[in-house]
Amino acid sequence: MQEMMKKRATELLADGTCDRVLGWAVGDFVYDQTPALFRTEEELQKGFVYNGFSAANLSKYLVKECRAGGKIAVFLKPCDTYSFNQLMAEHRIKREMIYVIGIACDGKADVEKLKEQGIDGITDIKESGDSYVVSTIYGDKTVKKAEVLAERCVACKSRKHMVYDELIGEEGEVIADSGRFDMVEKLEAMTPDERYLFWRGELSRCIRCNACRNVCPACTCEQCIFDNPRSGVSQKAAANSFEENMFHIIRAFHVAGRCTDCGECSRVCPENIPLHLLNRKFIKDVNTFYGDYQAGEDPAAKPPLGRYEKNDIEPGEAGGVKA
Amino acid sequence: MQDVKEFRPKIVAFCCNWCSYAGADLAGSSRLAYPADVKIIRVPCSCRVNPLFILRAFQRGADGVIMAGCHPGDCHYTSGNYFARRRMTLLFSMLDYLGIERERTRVEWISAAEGAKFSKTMNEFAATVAALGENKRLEDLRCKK
Amino acid sequence: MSHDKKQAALDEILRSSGVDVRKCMRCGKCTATCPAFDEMEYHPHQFVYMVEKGEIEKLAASPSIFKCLSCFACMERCPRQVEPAKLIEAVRLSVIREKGANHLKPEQVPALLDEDLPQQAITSAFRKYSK
Amino acid sequence: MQRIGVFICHCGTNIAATVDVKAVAEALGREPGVVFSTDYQYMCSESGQTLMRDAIREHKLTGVVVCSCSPRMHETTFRKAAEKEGLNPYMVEIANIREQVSWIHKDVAEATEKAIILGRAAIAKVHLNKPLKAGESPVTKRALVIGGGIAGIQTALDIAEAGFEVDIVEKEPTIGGKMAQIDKTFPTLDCAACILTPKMVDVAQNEKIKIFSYSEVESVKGFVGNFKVAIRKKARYVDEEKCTGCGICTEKCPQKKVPNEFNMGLDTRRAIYIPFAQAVPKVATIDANYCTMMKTGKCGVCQKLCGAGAIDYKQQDTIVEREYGAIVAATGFNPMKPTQYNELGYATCEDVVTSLELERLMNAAGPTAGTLLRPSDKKHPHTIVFVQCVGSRCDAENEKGKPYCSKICCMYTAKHAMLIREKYPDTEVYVFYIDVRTPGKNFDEFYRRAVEQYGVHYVKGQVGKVVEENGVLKVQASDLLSGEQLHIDADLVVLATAVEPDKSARSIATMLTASMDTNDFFTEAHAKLRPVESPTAGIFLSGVCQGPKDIPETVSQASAAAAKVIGLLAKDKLTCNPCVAESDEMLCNGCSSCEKVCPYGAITYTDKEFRGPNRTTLIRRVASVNPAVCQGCGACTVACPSGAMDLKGFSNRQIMAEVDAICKM
Amino acid sequence: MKKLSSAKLNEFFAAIAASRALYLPVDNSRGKAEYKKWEAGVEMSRALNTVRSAKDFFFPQTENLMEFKMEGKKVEVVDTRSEAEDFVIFGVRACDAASFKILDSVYLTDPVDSYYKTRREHGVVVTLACGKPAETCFCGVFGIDAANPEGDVTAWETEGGLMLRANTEKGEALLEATAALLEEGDEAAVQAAQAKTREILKKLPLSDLSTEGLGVGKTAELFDRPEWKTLSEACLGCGTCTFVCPTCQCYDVRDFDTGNGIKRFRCWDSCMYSDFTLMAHGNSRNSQVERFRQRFMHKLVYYPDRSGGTFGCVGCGRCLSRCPISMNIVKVMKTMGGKN
Repeated sequence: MQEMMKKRATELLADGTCDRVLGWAVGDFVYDQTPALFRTEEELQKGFVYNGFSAANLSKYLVKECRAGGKIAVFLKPCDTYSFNQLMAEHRIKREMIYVIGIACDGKADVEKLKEQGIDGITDIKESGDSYVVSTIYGDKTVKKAEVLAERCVACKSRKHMVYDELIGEEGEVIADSGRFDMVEKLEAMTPDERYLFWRGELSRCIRCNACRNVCPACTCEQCIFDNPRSGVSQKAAANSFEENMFHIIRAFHVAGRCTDCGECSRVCPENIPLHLLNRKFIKDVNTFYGDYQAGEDPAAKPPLGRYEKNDIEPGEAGGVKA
Repeated sequence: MQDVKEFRPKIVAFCCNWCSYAGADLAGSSRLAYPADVKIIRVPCSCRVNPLFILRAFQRGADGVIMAGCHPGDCHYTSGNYFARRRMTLLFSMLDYLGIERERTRVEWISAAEGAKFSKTMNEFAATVAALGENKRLEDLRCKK
Repeated sequence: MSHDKKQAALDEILRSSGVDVRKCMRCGKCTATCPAFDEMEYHPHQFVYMVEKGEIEKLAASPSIFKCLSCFACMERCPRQVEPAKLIEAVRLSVIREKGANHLKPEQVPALLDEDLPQQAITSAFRKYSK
Repeated sequence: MQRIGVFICHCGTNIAATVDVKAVAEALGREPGVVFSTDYQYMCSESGQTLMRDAIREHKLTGVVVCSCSPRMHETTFRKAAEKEGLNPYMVEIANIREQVSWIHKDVAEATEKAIILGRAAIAKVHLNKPLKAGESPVTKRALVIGGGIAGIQTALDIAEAGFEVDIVEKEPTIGGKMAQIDKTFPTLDCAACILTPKMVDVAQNEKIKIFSYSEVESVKGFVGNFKVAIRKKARYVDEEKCTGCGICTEKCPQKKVPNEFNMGLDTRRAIYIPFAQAVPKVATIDANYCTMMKTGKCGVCQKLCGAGAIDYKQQDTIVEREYGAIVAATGFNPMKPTQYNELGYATCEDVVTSLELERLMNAAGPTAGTLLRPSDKKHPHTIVFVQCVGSRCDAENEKGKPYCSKICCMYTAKHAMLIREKYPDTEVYVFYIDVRTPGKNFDEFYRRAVEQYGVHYVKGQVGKVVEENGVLKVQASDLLSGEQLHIDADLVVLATAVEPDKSARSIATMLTASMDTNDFFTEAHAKLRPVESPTAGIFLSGVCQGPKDIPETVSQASAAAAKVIGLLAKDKLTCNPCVAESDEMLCNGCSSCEKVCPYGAITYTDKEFRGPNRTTLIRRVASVNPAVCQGCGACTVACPSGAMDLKGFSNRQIMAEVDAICKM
Repeated sequence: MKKLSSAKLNEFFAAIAASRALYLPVDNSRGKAEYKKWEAGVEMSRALNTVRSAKDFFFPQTENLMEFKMEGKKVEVVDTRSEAEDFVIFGVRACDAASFKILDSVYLTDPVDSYYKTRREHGVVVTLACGKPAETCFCGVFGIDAANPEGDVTAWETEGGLMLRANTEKGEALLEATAALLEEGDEAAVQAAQAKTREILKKLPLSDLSTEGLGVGKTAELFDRPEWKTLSEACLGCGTCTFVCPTCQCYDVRDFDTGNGIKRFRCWDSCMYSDFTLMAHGNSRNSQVERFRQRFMHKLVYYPDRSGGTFGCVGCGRCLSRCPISMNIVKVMKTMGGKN
């Protein structure tokens, strides 16, 4: 796969389809890959990597890249193509400047899950069938890929690309029974007090580093209201529980109907707060109240908060656990 | 026996200018009382109510927030309350999801002719919020004296 | 019949038919269109009105319910989606579900057949008798 | 820091009896920024206003808070008073301590405390108020009327009468619309043509009115006072300027077999035609679908015959761009074609006709020259059955019909029945009805005459089945009052079919960003108080496009719409509500969220160049709000995630300041 | 050298907690270690290190500085400082312990930060030598010995139990106070443990990381290097690296309007933020390249310039594992330093 991608990237650079390729660059321990632009074949040969740890959703970088001009080729996993479409729908990127190479994905590994298995001192990771062989300073270990699959990939909603100019690997299907709302349902089934304690436990760890916001492909505001002193609600630190709640409620609300459920927020949270559960709640609510809708599926679709039905559910009827 | 001070909730009511604020005026001119704990903020339309305002009210010490607008279909701006309805549906659902008492928030459609409904709604809501007690789950201690 | 029983019978008919009798605007198109009009004591629009008034007992006692051919013309043509045929079917079922309350026994049917009887009527006749 | 003056009104005892006004004045006087605070018996009185104006002058006030009755009562009064003293009117805020305090609370301490809090909230808001100036936009002093039926004609004439230019765009070759097809009008039974055609001539002769016949609206841009409309003039292959309307071509054209739409297809016309004798403009039109010359290139009879040399087979559609200050939708209606009702036999029996077809069969200019003959064998019908409510008043779930009452059918059926009985007394006429609805001046009297004087048989019930047997229409129907099923042998069956908005209305509404209901009738700005205006500023409604109505109602509404248009065009400039949305381009993402919730289409996007970091420039898509179109609802402000969109006069900061003041511990 | 048998660990904690607050790493609901106040039943985490560093104890993320109370037009200034309480932090690793010296050099030199100083004076730091360092560890590069951490008391985990050595007066007082639970310890056990750790340290993938080409006097050489652009290209501009970093020390002072007055507080700031050191004229670092460069130049050049060569990084590796896009100081050092 990696080699095929490298080859195509090299060709696209050579035939002038693009002047740079957005992909992932090797790090020190296989899992620590950095999104990077490759401008020459040499750079590709030296640094390009794609494997089970190439997790970052590259679509958001296109906002910046479109402003830089030229033509960009980008590798997008199925879930990333939803984000791409959403950015298109919101006029944040220019389709004609971008060459999308869809790449098949069977889920990414979460290095934290590796570590939870007691694996430390990692020096190398190799794929071997359905397993990873992990070299550590304490010896080699083999783990099943399925055991270290990132949470977001366990509940993957789609292996089908919503958009691409060309595809590498086999196209998958939209997964209707992904089970991605299971945890939301579990929370809904709790009593309000239990839910309150759950979320306090999670959100109280927030250090307001903004990683969730800054990685989010839906959060592309020129300036976030929380950074804008003139908004009257700017915050630099979650000074107390209210501000923790405020930031995350408003962020979820601002991406409601726009979140593509790519899971980056939870992936990058240094405190491992399951932030995607907030966004998924809204996705689930929208599905329940206003009919199935997944942002990024169809860039021409009208977003749920930008339309209405005369007989929409009333807030009083919907506020509870069950409609 | 010690005299325990009765809990009086703070309630913010966002009322649209065309229907509900007029409904409140009618309640007033009809002398239909509701608790003084309810304080009204006039907005042009229910669709002007930003979730930020609602959270802000809780932060600053409100114990309940109610939004009142024209009945669906009667919006002065034709569609504002429809959008407001979706927004509040989602916001309230999220508050509930975070374990914040859902009874602290409410939306009611009150026309300019429904002074009685305005008064009844505010009486009911004030009673509900009073029964819930002080807002603790969305409080900001810095704003308390 | 006591008030409660009357109400229960009505509720049962409304539930099993799924018909909203209040939608009727009394245009009479169902009756105008009914091919079995001449055979009937009560006619489709009266069915609707009687059910609305809760006169299930009176309806159930009428032979009219077995005169309906179940041709569904009234349902097809009703501008208000009231579907009188469903009401008739519901009342009929409520009658024949009573043990031994069949209007006819299956063996009596052949004797009643005649050449002019439309095929549809024969088929629907069998729908009216319990298994 | 503002210099704020606070004025507490006693409202006689209305406020002062329950609120300790002195205590309120004193407490609010201590608030930051308040430099003057007083109470007065009647603030709205001349002397109360003088008190306020004196204080503004003496204390150099920059903001005013009046604690009094509802702002809906006297906000304008106090703002005007402040303006007279040179203070921007939008620097005045009202705290409603009458309707919201004194009138609903009994306890003085409690009421006083609440009054103070509401006063504080108003002060907090005034601190953030900015002087607002109503914007102005010029008004193009010309109106467009879409549709040339009686509604459009009346609207155009009234506007022209007031001295403004009007254009009428009519998609057919002539104006006149449905009324031109009607024989007589109820309840007076005067001839429709006799009252309509003079108006059509007026239109043609009026120098202020320009008719674009055989034309359609292609696109609409702009906003109230400043619309830019592209009109497509369809090629009629006849030069309008040259054609004299002599009609020789329409008599000599060899293609005779074209269904005549003016006569509802009951007879035929030529491929080149003038719809009817009194057509305006009286200009021939070639129907390219039937013209032999156009289809085969061989013929050219009309060209040879035309003395004026008006025939031009090569004519193309042309687009005309025109500017308007106001647009009136008068797109009208069509009677529904009842082909979906198999049981009524319209599709299968020639002698089952719609009411409008009957109009043509009774019209002197119609296919039978005014003698009522049934279509199949051209014989006099002796038994006629009328069926009411065909396709009207259906359940919302019913796919065949419309949920509304078409309103005019009861009356025109009574008219038909009466006219037939008058002219052909040997005819039996049955009318099957569900209800007879006659609310209108002299309407019920008219209907009663049909029954009492003319002996029309009104039967409460519906027709279930119409079958043709040997030239006889076998009608099976219910008579609900007698409980009988009737079997009538009829010669003619007339269906009073539902009216439905013209098919073109939907696309026109989209172009106008005017809203429509589920039945494709235009929505009015307010069902009671603004019935002839669309919620979209500058768009007005005339006639059946807004809902079913008869001729007198249509004409009234047409004149009302004209009055609204005249009111708009009479202004040189439009003052806009200054409390409109405003986009901060530095914060705008150009994501279009705001545009999607704007009911007025007031938001547009442009690519603009901005300074980027380190001397770079970048082009960003940003929203801008047209203040002339924005009505200030604020929907966009909440849709905007970046907070770029804010509402003047009700800004995020202002509302939050009020929240803060109210909730303050 | 004192020894605490494993069995008595909880008694030891209880003894400390009896007189003051004791904080130690505890696993949270996600299985990650964070400092929590000890109370009966709380188990110490086995994790190598906490997600957030121990700097929070002396330099918390938010801290009230003063208050302005307003009543009508009257304003009153209130000093909100209260006497800090004594506390002990247990289980601090060598890297974090080294970070305190860096923070001290900023906050305890003139002008002394009284808020920081008070907390520092009231805290006792018990460090714990590392037994199983991770691949992201590189403290050794900066001369920090994970097998022999600094602190008021140093502890080693050995088979027999915990070996404890007081390094300061505060440390001695702590061991004094808990003397009843302690016995004399054996240097040899400590040395064995240290040897084992050092053996692992040598094998770590980043053990050969070098500071060559970095440090004192390199500003001119490094400032305009083109690699800054490529290195920072993927940076999201979030504050994760700064907030988990034990040596990042920047803060912003903000006012919070409570409705009745103003609470003036300070909170961590991040040089990665676009509004960092925002001034009236705008921002001094307009693009992410400049902000990114600032962070690493500060750690690797500017700070050493001002502190006699000490680097502003302690090699804890938190930014390596936490950066959303896996860009970090090691990648910067490898690109900018070394052979270049």
